[in-house]
Amino acid sequence: ADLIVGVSWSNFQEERWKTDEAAIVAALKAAGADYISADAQSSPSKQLSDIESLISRGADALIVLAQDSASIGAAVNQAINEGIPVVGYDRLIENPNAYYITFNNKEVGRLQAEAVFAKQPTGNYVFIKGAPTDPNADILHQGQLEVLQSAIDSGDIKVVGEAYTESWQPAIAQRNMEQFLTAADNKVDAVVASNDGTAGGAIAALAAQGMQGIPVSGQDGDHAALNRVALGTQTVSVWKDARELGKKAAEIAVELAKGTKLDDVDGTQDWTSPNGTVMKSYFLKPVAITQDNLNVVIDAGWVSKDVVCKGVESGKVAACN
Amino acid sequence: MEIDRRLVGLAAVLLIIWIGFDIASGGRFITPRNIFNLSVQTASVAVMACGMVLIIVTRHIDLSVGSILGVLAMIMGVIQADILPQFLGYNHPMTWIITLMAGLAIGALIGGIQGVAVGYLGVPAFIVTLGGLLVWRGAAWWVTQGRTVAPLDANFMLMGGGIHGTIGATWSWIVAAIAICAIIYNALISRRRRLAFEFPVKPVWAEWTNVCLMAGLVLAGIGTLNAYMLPSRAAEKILENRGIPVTPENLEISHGIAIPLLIVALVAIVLTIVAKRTRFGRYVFAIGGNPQAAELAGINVKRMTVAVFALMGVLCAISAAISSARLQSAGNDLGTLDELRVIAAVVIGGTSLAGGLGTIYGALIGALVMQSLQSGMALLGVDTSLQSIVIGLVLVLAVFSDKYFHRRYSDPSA
Amino acid sequence: MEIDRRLVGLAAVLLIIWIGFDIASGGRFITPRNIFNLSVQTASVAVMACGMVLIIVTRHIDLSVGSILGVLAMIMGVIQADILPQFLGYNHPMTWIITLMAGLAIGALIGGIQGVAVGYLGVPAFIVTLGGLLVWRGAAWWVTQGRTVAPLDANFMLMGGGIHGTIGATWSWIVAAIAICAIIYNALISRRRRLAFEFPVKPVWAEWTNVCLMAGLVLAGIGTLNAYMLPSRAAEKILENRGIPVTPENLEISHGIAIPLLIVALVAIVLTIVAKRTRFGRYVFAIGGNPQAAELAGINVKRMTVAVFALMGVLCAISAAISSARLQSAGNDLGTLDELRVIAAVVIGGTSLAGGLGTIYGALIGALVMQSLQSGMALLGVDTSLQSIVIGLVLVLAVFSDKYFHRRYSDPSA
Amino acid sequence: MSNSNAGKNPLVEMRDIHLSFGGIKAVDGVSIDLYPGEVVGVLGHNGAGKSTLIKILAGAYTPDSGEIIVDGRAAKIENARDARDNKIETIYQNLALADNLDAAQNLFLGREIVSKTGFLDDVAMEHKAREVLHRLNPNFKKFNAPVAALSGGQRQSVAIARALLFEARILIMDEPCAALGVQETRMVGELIDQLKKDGLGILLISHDLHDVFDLSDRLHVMKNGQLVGTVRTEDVNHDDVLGMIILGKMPDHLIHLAGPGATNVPAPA
Amino acid sequence: MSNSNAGKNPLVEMRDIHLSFGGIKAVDGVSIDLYPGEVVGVLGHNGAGKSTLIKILAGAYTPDSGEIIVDGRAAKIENARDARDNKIETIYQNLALADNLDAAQNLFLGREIVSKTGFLDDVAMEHKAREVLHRLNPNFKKFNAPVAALSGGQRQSVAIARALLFEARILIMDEPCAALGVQETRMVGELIDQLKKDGLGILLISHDLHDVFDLSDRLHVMKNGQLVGTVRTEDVNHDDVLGMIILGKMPDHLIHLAGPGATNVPAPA
Ligand SMILES: Nc1ncnc2c1ncn2[C@@H]1O[C@H](COP(=O)(O)OP(=O)(O)OP(=O)(O)O)[C@@H](O)[C@H]1O
Ligand SMILES: Nc1ncnc2c1ncn2[C@@H]1O[C@H](COP(=O)(O)OP(=O)(O)OP(=O)(O)O)[C@@H](O)[C@H]1O
Ligand SMILES: O[C@@H]1[C@@H](O)[C@H](O)OC[C@H]1O
Ligand SMILES: [Mg+2]
Ligand SMILES: [Mg+2]
Repeated sequence: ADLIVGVSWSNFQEERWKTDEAAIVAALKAAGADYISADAQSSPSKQLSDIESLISRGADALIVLAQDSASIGAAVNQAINEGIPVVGYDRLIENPNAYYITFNNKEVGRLQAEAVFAKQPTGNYVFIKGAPTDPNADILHQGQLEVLQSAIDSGDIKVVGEAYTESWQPAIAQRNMEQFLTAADNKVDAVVASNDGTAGGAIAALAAQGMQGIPVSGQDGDHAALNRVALGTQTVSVWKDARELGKKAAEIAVELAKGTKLDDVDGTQDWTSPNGTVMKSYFLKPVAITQDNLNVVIDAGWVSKDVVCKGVESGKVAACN
Repeated sequence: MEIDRRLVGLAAVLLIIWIGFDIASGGRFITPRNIFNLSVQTASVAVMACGMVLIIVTRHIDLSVGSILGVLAMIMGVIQADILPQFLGYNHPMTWIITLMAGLAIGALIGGIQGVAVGYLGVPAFIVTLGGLLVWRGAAWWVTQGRTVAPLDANFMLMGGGIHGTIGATWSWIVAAIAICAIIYNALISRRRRLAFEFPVKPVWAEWTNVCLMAGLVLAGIGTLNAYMLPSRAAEKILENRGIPVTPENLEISHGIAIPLLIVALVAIVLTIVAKRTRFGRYVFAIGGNPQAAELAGINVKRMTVAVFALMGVLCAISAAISSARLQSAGNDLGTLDELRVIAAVVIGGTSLAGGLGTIYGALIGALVMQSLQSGMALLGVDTSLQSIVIGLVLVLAVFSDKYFHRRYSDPSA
Repeated sequence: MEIDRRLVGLAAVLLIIWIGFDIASGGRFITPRNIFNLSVQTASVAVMACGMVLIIVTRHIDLSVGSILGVLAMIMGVIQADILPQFLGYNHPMTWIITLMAGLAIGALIGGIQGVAVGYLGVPAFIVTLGGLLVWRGAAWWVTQGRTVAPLDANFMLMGGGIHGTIGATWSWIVAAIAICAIIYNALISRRRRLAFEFPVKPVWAEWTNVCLMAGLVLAGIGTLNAYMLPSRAAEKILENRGIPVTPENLEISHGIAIPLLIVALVAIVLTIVAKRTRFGRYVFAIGGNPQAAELAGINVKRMTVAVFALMGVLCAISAAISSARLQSAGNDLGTLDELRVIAAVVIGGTSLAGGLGTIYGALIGALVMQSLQSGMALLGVDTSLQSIVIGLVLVLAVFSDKYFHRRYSDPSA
Repeated sequence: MSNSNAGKNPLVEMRDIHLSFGGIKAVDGVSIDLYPGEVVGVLGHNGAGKSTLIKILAGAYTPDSGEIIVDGRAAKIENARDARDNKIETIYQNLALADNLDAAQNLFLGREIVSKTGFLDDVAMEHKAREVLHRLNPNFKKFNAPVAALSGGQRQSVAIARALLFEARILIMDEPCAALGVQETRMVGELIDQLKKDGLGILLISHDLHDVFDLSDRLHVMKNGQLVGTVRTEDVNHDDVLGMIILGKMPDHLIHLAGPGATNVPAPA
Repeated sequence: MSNSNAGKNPLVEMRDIHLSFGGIKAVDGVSIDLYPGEVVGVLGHNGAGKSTLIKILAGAYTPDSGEIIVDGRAAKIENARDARDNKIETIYQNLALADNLDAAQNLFLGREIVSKTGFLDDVAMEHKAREVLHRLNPNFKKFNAPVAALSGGQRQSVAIARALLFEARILIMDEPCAALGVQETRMVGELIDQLKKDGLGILLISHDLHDVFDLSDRLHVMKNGQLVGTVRTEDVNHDDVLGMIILGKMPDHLIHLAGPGATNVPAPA
């Protein structure tokens, strides 16, 4: 192929990134471009070296899932110096020369909170937040609070626990949840967990108290989580169709590599970052998956029905019939 | 089993931590519920710590336990969730046994390979297991290409100690009774042996105090666990399933001993006996004291090294079962950083990194100290980064105080 | 400086890796560009590895270097980006000096504190620095509550070896000339000393071969770096700034030696001299050989321990400067897992974890081996989990082969 | 060569043993033998290769070349276990003890007494240890302390007791009395006499000519890794032996006896 | 008490020294002294407390109580550096050497020769080391190997050379010849005589009565951590000393000389 697109991943710890990758690979193949990639294993320094090597390998455009949006600058500068266009993928890169494509993470937080709030508009809430080192963790939490803040202020909702989860590790989420339950004497009515992994940990802690079934949120559409949604132990998994994101990102990268200006990409809108940088951006809409619309993920071919419906009593969930 | 000064010091540290958290949390720490939680939270690290004692006593170290746990959890996850159901269907009573056996065997194999590299190839354990840390974590990812495996087999999950993973009040009391009998029997037998050879023995009252103290501890511990009742929602479900009428009285169902705690106790007792009463254990300590001398005394140091690492692998498999069962799923990052927790527990428990010195029960208390700190701070809602600062400091302090108080009784020049 | 068998073996390993990757990547590995990148990528770990050699030679270990790097990078980040600009404005020429000095001082302090805990309180280094690993990582977060600091001071960032952070062709050749003079001078002087005492010396031709070999290596290395040209856009900008007309010819601007590489060279040379030619170094090795004997010989082992750890802290500060400058920002997770990389580099480089044995240049090559593997596999696009498997295996193999080939010349019973 | 061993078969023979450490020939073509019921002294200057030689017999080192013959049959001794299987027991010059174990545990290391159930019988072992050590060193009382806490001589007593405890047929003692007190040394001497009567063969390395003359039947003398010669104790006096050790040559009246591999002597006629 | 030291001031006095290891009294109220130009033997059974006593003087152990007086002034000796400042030099029973360093590096450890520029002058050190070691052990040639590769006696030679190299006034030797060969032992004896003439005070621990009688002017005898008594060598014979070591009592004709802290004797009239 005459075009090579390099993708720098921050890590593959969450299940979703493999899907993102597959989508990018497929879209590039369709466009006749080659895919090369590197995985930074959660290290900003390694990500810099990775991008250097992607450039060495002759990448004509880069797609970057930044581990740390503030630390990615050096690498992006190098690429821009070499005349290689950069697409910021899923997480923000503060550089007006880079393109930004993402699901609105605040929106994700909002959807999580809304689904939980709809089921449990009052009572004691616990927040299981993401990794303290991931900027998305705070953005998600902001979105959640946008929905819940008024209820908190009015006293309808009481926050009885709130903790970051180091490296998004489910086992840590579980321990934190157990301690919140202990501290609150099980008087917890809803859990806003920031992704599906941590939701899994929280639900295991709830199950140990026979409390599985109270509202719990998540995101990513992890297979295990969708199964939990079907089983009723998790309320919502906000689904960011990684395939859409990956496909779109790959297409944009190819376009840019061919010399298209950032402004000329279809669907581009100007977006101002919290720090005031004006970015050329493209946003996709996340979807909240609950028991009622599980068919969306199944129909989309995201996951097979028997995975989602493993262990679900027949007749209980529409999508499983 | 004699109660030594060091143990008492360690127990004192633990008590201080507990009381401190209890006061700070307004009485929420020393409750049946939290003690029960602690016992379950500590289990996985505690099991591995027992094996790590032997590793460190032989002057080695194992940095790979967390990764081995990860890869074994993934393998067992796939076996029980993806492979066996094809033949046996879901939640077949044999599933958990086959899964666990496979895990134990693979664990022994992985540990054994590392042991060969250390013992026969002569590569320092630090390096072999640092390599292992990378290799097995990478391998864990490969098992499912990073996908988290769930749900697990229902019986397997009992090892995680959820609502169903406890043995209830009656059985707990039976366990207590057995333990107390063993304590008394043990004291009698060893006294009789010493008398037979006309060696000095402790006065009878001292023996009895000892026995009573230990029996008391057992009773208090199990009593506490039995005082922790199932949450009413769960109790209701159980009663419904069993077809028992739901009355307020019937609803009072005790948790009792959690299965993971039972596993820890079993592992610890077996390993203590191995360490103190068998040739294998004696050789482990001899190797730690002077590997050349051990070799010259005819001990096959290389083979012993393989055996100790293989044993560590087996214990990692047990821990992998406990922690994936507890999480009700197997993710490829399970066990991350556990090597540090395990080593810290062992060293806090008085095992010397220079080799030749260490006890299993010390490691158990060490594990409990670490977990109490973590759980306690989570209970108080302390910031994570502050948590790690506190844990780091306590680790150093605990080892320092152990060293300091112990020093008075040993060689001043050492 | 004599070239030993071990070094040759190690260099052979490196060469094999390089050639292997070069073939596999279709000639992309051994290119001026990639060699330049490697030199910069290795720098931060290499600087710390130099200090870790001394730590391990004294029979200690430092698991906290990654965390110390993290906290120092944050502190230096805040000093240069948040504090100093208030007084000096942005990019003031003093900013980087003050920042670096502060970093070095705080690094020495942190290291010194750990040294006191090890030397005076007698807590094993493994524990102290395991505690440090937690404490300083936690502390790194507290500096800005987790916020990544950027942008950094423009001069400070030169230490990271970006486009501007190199010394260009002319200066690089000057450095080469100085190095070659030093090599010749060194050979002459040590020969003269030995002749003065009528000790045996090598034949003249052997000395010259040695000198020529080393000089050749220097020339080849620096020639390669000079062959790497700035990307045209960057060169254009530079020419514009300097007011030089942009012609294809003028656009050919060499990178030359990157500043981080220069820093590594300086650190390595100074530490090699310290290790081999000063009392301090001699004592470090004596302590590693037999701490009791060293103490009885009148060496203040405790104070030496503090000094060695403080030195390690200083080197962490230098590494922190290099790696944050390279990233053009300071994040609180900078340096995560670097302790493992550093220790692996040192051990691959032939330093014995049992203490008393090790070389600085070995550690440098070790660091280069590790980084070459990582960069090479990234270049080939190998899956990360496979990458970590490969690195783990190579680590074990490298140490094994070093041990195996070296064994033939030492005590068979050891 | 007429001696009291005539007709008996040697317990052990080492033939033309070579071992170098990276270029330095520590043992260079040495052949020695040992008969049942005799004590043979091994003498030589510091660094002559005595310890290296006997470590080969003990299985601690593997020779570069040479043969070991036990009871007339070629024996493969590659580690301490092989030596033990050949009933060879060694007291090492640097006292190979596990510092963290106590005297009884060291005494029985590798050969523990176990009860019927297969568990260690520590009480029985301590009992037996007290018995043996008392015969060597009546002052010895520290049975429950790790041997790291013992004095130099006490450690040596433990090492000797360890070797005595088992039914060896060949006993190697590398400077067993170096750290022992006057009385303790005397007791070890008595023990050696006793063992000899029991039919053991004993190789005794020592620098104390008084002791060696008192205890040994024959002497192997080494210099710079080679065997100077083998003599019967009754045939020589202190000065003869000093000459062998220092000058490396056989006394004139015995020059015809120089053993195989002997140096500095004309080939026997 | 009439002796040749009359009128001179003692170089060093240890007064009523006590040290226990977790309950066991290793040194129990011992007082000894040492005059310039004399060799004093320290004798006693294994575990009597000899090494512990002299380690206190060497700064390796800190006593529980007692005084050390050097040149008439109370000295604070808390570590090896303090001992060195008091010009006390020690050869330890377990030969404190850094195994990874070579002979010259060990010899000069803690007192390296540096050039004007402040860097180590290894060539000069090796030169000097060859000189000194040659006087002790003419066979010694392994100058460029780590001392781990030396034989027991070679190591001991290095340890002795190390102590000789510096201008000590008080030399402590804990069984210096235990591992040495006949010739090497003789050379050390000659050296001791030489040092004595140079005015050094030497404390010599040894189990070899022959050597001790040859070399020492006076003897301190210890038993079970206590001092049995101090005698002039010329006043006693081997049997007297054996009696002191084994039975712990002064020879009858000298009972009035029993030193302070002496045991098993009636208080002097
Ligand atoms: N580090 C130690 N810890 C505990 N006890 C010790 C220690 N060192 C020596 N002892 C004990 O102190 C007593 C005196 O020991 P010391 O080494 O001084 O004897 P010694 O007279 O030098 O004997 P030897 O002739 O065997 O060298 C002995 O009972 C010994 O067991
Ligand atoms: N592990 C080793 N590595 C290298 N050289 C060694 C080693 N052990 C001994 N040597 C050398 O081999 C030679 C013989 O040593 P050996 O220990 O056998 O002497 P020895 O006769 O026992 O002396 P001693 O009377 O001092 O104990 C010496 O030159 C010694 O330096
Ligand atoms: O999808 C999530 C991503 O947005 C976040 O940054 O990291 C964790 C993932 O679960
Ligand atoms: Mg020897
Ligand atoms: Mg002694």
